Amino acid sequence: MTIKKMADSGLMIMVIYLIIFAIYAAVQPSALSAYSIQGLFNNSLPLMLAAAGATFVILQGGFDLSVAGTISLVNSIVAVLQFDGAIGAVGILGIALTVGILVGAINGFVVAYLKIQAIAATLATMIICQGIALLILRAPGGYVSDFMAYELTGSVLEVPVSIIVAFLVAMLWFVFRRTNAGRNLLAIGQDAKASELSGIDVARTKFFSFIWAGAFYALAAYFLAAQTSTGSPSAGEPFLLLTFAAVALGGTAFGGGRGGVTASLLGAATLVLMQKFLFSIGVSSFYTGMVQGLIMILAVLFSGAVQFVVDKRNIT
Amino acid sequence: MLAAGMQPAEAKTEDGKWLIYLSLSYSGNSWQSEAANIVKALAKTPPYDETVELVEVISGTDPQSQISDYESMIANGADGIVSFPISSNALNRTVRHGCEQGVLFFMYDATVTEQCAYNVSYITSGFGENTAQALVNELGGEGKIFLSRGVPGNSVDERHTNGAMHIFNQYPGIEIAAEYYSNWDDRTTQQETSKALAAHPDVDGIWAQAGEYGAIQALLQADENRLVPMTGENSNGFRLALANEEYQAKGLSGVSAGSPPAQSGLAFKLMMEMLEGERDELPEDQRNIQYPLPWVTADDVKLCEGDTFEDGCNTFPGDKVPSSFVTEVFNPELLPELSLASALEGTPTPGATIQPLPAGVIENAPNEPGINCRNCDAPENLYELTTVEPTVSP
Amino acid sequence: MNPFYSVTDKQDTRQAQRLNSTTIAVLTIYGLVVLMIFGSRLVSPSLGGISQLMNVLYLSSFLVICAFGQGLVILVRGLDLSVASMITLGGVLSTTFMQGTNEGLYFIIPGILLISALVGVISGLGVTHLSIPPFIMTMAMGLIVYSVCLGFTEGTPRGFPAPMLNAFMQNKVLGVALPILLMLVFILIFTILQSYSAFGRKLNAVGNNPDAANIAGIAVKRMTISAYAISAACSALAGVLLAAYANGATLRMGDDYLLPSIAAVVVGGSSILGGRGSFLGTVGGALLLTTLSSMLSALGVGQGWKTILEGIVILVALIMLREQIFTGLQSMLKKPN
Amino acid sequence: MTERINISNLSKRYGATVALSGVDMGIWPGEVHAVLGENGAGKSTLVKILSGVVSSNAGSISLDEEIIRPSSIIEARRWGIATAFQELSLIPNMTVAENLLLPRASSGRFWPESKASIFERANEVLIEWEIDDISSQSIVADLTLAQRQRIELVRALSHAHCLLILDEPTAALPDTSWLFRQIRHVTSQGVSVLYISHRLNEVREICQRATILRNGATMGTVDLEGVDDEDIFSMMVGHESSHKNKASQENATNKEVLLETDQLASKMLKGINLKLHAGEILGVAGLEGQGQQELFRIFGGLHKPKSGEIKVGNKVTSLNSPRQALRVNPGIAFVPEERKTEGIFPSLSAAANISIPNFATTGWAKIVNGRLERHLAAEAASQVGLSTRYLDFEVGNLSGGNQQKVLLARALMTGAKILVLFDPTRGVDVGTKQSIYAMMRHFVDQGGAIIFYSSELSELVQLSSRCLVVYDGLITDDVAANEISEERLLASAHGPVNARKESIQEAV
Repeated sequence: MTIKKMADSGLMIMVIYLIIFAIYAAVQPSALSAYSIQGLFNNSLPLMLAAAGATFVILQGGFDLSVAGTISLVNSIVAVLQFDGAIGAVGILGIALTVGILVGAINGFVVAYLKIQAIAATLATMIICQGIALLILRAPGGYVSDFMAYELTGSVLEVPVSIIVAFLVAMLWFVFRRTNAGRNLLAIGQDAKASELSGIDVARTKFFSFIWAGAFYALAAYFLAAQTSTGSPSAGEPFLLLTFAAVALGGTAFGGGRGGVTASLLGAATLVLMQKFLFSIGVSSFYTGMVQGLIMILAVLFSGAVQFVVDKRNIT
Repeated sequence: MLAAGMQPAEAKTEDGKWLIYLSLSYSGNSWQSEAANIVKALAKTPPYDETVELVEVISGTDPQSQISDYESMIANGADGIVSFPISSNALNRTVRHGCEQGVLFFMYDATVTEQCAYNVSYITSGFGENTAQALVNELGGEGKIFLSRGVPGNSVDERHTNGAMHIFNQYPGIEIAAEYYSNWDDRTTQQETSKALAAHPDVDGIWAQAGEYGAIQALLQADENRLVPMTGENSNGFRLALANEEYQAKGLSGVSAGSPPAQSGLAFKLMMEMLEGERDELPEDQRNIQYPLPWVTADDVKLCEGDTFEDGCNTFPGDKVPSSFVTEVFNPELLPELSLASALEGTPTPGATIQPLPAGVIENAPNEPGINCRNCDAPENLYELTTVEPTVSP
Repeated sequence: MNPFYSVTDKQDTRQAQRLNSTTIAVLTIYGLVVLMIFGSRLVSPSLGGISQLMNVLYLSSFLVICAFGQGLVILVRGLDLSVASMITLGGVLSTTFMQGTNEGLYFIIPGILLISALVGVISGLGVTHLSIPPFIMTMAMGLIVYSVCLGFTEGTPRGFPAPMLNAFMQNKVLGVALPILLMLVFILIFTILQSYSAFGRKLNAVGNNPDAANIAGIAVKRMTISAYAISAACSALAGVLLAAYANGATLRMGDDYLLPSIAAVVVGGSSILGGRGSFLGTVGGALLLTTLSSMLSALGVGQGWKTILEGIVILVALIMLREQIFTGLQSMLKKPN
Repeated sequence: MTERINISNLSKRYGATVALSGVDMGIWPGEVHAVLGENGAGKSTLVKILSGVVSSNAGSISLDEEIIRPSSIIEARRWGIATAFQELSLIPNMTVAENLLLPRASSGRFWPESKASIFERANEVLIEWEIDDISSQSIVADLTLAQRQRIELVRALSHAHCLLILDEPTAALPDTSWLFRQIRHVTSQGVSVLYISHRLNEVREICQRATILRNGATMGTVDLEGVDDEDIFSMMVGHESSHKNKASQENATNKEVLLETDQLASKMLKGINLKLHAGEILGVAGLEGQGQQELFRIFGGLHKPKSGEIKVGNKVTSLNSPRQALRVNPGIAFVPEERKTEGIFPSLSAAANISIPNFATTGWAKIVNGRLERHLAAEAASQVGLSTRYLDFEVGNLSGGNQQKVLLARALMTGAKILVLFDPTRGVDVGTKQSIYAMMRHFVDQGGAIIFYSSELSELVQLSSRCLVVYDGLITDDVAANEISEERLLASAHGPVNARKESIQEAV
């Protein structure tokens, strides 16, 4: 079972990440400077958080396209709120999370209680959120306080804030996975019917998975605003496909039941690192898309091969 | 700390060349590739072919991606970065970091609000208000018009439209019948204009940003005998149409103005002169450099015989370039090194060598908050007409 | 003969549905389209007529073509995220090969469709033989194809579509634009293909229950691959037409069609999980989305509100199309008996 | 004594589909009460309503004279009602402990409970219900089907303080002694048990009374002591069931051999030699998991043998896919046991389902000719006794029995000469069974050949013209028609006589 455990706990993608990072650092020694590491993680954090959120939904067997809309919406809202200082940043965080959770609740209600296919329903909510974002912020810009722009992208005791946030999310998942809510989430991803007959409130669990997702998208949008010190009504668009690529890279199974948030965090980080890595070894930017596409296919094949080996062992 | 002074960039790559990066938002439309090709051609023109190593990087539409690419370029020891920035704010921190490392940043067309970067742009030159006034003049101050805008949620589109609305709002006779986003693209412009025409076949004029040639096609598709006055940007198709007597008879008149790809060439040459020490760097509050607004009316359209803008010509025959080709790739005064092949293929003109820029080339651009500066005030005469005079009073 | 016939005619305890929910969905969608077109007379007197209809038909023809492929892939339990890139590929290839002349047009277009169908075959192989989730496989293929287009053109698609194609996009016969006629023929042929041919039946069976289809002797993998191949070819065809329409290709020309192609399919009453759907429904979905967008443009609604309303229409359509609503409707219809 | 559970006039509609139309019954405390009925009679719906999975449209349930309306499994458990479901409701990739304790595997209020503590609590449950061969730490997917069934039962037992509902609890259990011991244990404490099973002998052993359902309504409650099986059957189907004597069949072994295997081996098979003759119904008997499933799937083209030969119509053939199996001459049509997952196309019409293998197409474009299709489908349907009025209905909406008829009609439609049927009457009602039997006999009379496996020995006895017994991947007995009896098959199915004791120990 060790291979399976490695795949599930994200150890596999961790190893991949470290290998790529090692090569990258060998080619580009300045990659190891504190500034570079901080910059790399600042750059990775929004995608990591978005992928973490999407994982909650994918684990229960669902799908959430609203990631692009929610990030655009929250990013725009953050940029029109003019609160300064640490307290202001906390206040904005509160509002951002509220909006994210609200969008998640709508998705969750429509999918879990109105029983509408997740892809279709979240496609609609994504479009609606993009529209609202355009109403709130007509063009990129807005205001992001210096506290958010500098402190949230800086370091605390020499440790970049972005690494701390990612670590906290990983810890949260570590605990959540062991709670009843976490077990039930994984259970319905494996077999929704059996879960229902086991007494799990399937609709409620699905509903909350979307709420978690919404909250994490909001967090992603919040840190995106901090990193770019600006807001944009189309900020979420690049996240749409990248988020799912990151989740896939982390080894979480589409269809649910297998994988985890930590793996997705690392998958997202790997995706961002990949861009740096390809740049450093001199791959023309024309072909980075091709490399990314191939890597996604290979990652899924690899994770599938691991599952195959595990299944084989279970049978014999 | 942030205000740390800049040391002059001296480091060249190991083989003695300047390492210059060309960073694009996304490639794929005529404008972007022409602008990139101009830089590529200049970098291959002697003596730069011996002294410059140019690397092209495409960052897509995601500011985060461009941030990451800038960081990589800085880490790789870039001497200068010529770039079309994706966001006017998001790149600031990275740009500042690069400046501190001694990297020269030259933005063309789009701008950043970080003061240490040079912005070479026409944006502040009043495209919106001047074309709007020209359209009002054509319409005699009255009529139903369409606004064919750019990309939703884009600050350049917002600046242009604000300028135009500043004028239109002064004329109660002007009614904006429809306003739609055309993504600065011929095809989308054509589709969106078609939709608007279905509701308002009696439109009197169109104010368009890039993609304007699509609007003409939509008009012809709806009614092949009726065109209306319109203003648009610099596509070759539009200029040919403006000068086309048959189209004029159907009602087409107007002005071609807007974003010139040649901005990238000026940015690159300025940067190289500063790197080579031929030109002093400017203080941080004077780094917004205005590129003059091209302005071509039907009467001004003049076909080029050769492959450059010679004798004041400004349009190419239809069999030489596609209709979506953006003219204004040349500037005989500032960029005499270029030919049509430079813009289309990125190849240098045989026999050409880099000519120094005239001394007085730098025209400072006015401050515009959110466009080229932060925490600054816009001048009171922000939307003052610079190119055209009102011929009708409100 | 069979001595047990008498035993078999036992009344089934469940009553079956006679009215197919897909049929109701399709009728509802078309009803809405008609209502909207005529309702738009209230917005502007010049709307709501034949010219408005023609305009909507013309503009939706591109979407209809790529949504057909998307619908087939969704029917076999997949999802095609490479639509945008395949449109670009079609556009780029057509301008590159044609170079503004009519020469060789008759083998260039089939050639382009063949090349893109091969790309679709690769996606299909990944999905069927390597068991890669369709979502990932087609997204990756999309990235790769786009990247190849970018590298191949070095960022600048060159050349023009053939003048004959340009003329095709502009000319009219009896007041009907040729692309509309093409679309009608396309709809006719492919409705028959999807709903009334042996091939379509097999695709339906595969989408319904792949294991059962395998046991019933259907070549499941081959069927699935052909759905991806057709989808890729459809997208490429849309790309060729778009390039002719806009007189040139750009690398992002497909971006506006990916999500609408999915939206058209689901609004048209197909299940996103596969196994249920009709092309006529998808056509209705495409018409509805185009009509709505054109009406909102005419109304002068701002981009923000326009986007919101489009999203709401999709959401409402989805809620309306739920199975429960149909069973409710059916039991209402049954009551009189 | 008052009734523990009283159900009165319970009704349930799914849209236009009526599943229950007035069920009345009562269960005494400590009683084991059977519910009998054909498939589609409403037993599953009754179970679902009682366990809170779905809610009723009308009628009432009272528990100790208090009206209850459970709206979820958890709520039902709060009333002391727990269910062991027929389709096991265990999560495959979780531990036994987690499955037993779901949905509240962790008892910690503010912090998740440690794994060790969870295993500890689960172990107590396992010990309480006399399970000592399954660790609470093992993953459910690694367990055998019988072990999983017991876990499912333990979970229900541990939650049932008032009413225990068992839906086909012995389907995967090798013997009933453990279960019946636990049932007697809980009933001795006053818990009532609602027991659903197709196996009448079990029902007679453990139950006191039975309520018979037909078409979603109660036909009556009987004391099992006082009625014989015939009476129960007739209440279930509404008329005297036709119990035909075994048709005397001429010996077919001298006819042409259509299918032959030589030392066929695979993961579970260890060298199978068999011959299937035209005009023959070849029965296959065996305990669960002796390799018969693999054998049938090899014939269907779904499984590849490791070694050995298959001859179809005297030619050595490899059956790589169902497609190929259908195409060899004479063709082989396989009907699997899993109707829902491997058989039907739920949203296609019955006619389309039947005609899938052989479209009634016209023209080069292969356009389906609707009238021709319906005609051909009707012909096939009549052979399996499927009423033609169902042909236009979506198959997903038909009852299990009719779905099975559709599948058999499809097999006929393929034109294959060899039918490979794996448990063709599993879970279908008596009437459908008779139609299927008739179809099978008719098919071989026309010169076809059938090889079929059944889990019901009586069926094998009744139908087979020859019967093979499979044990541990080998054919251990070949019984001629006149020698087939349930006793003989049962004995052989437990292996060669000297291995018999061992095998029973293994099975437990």
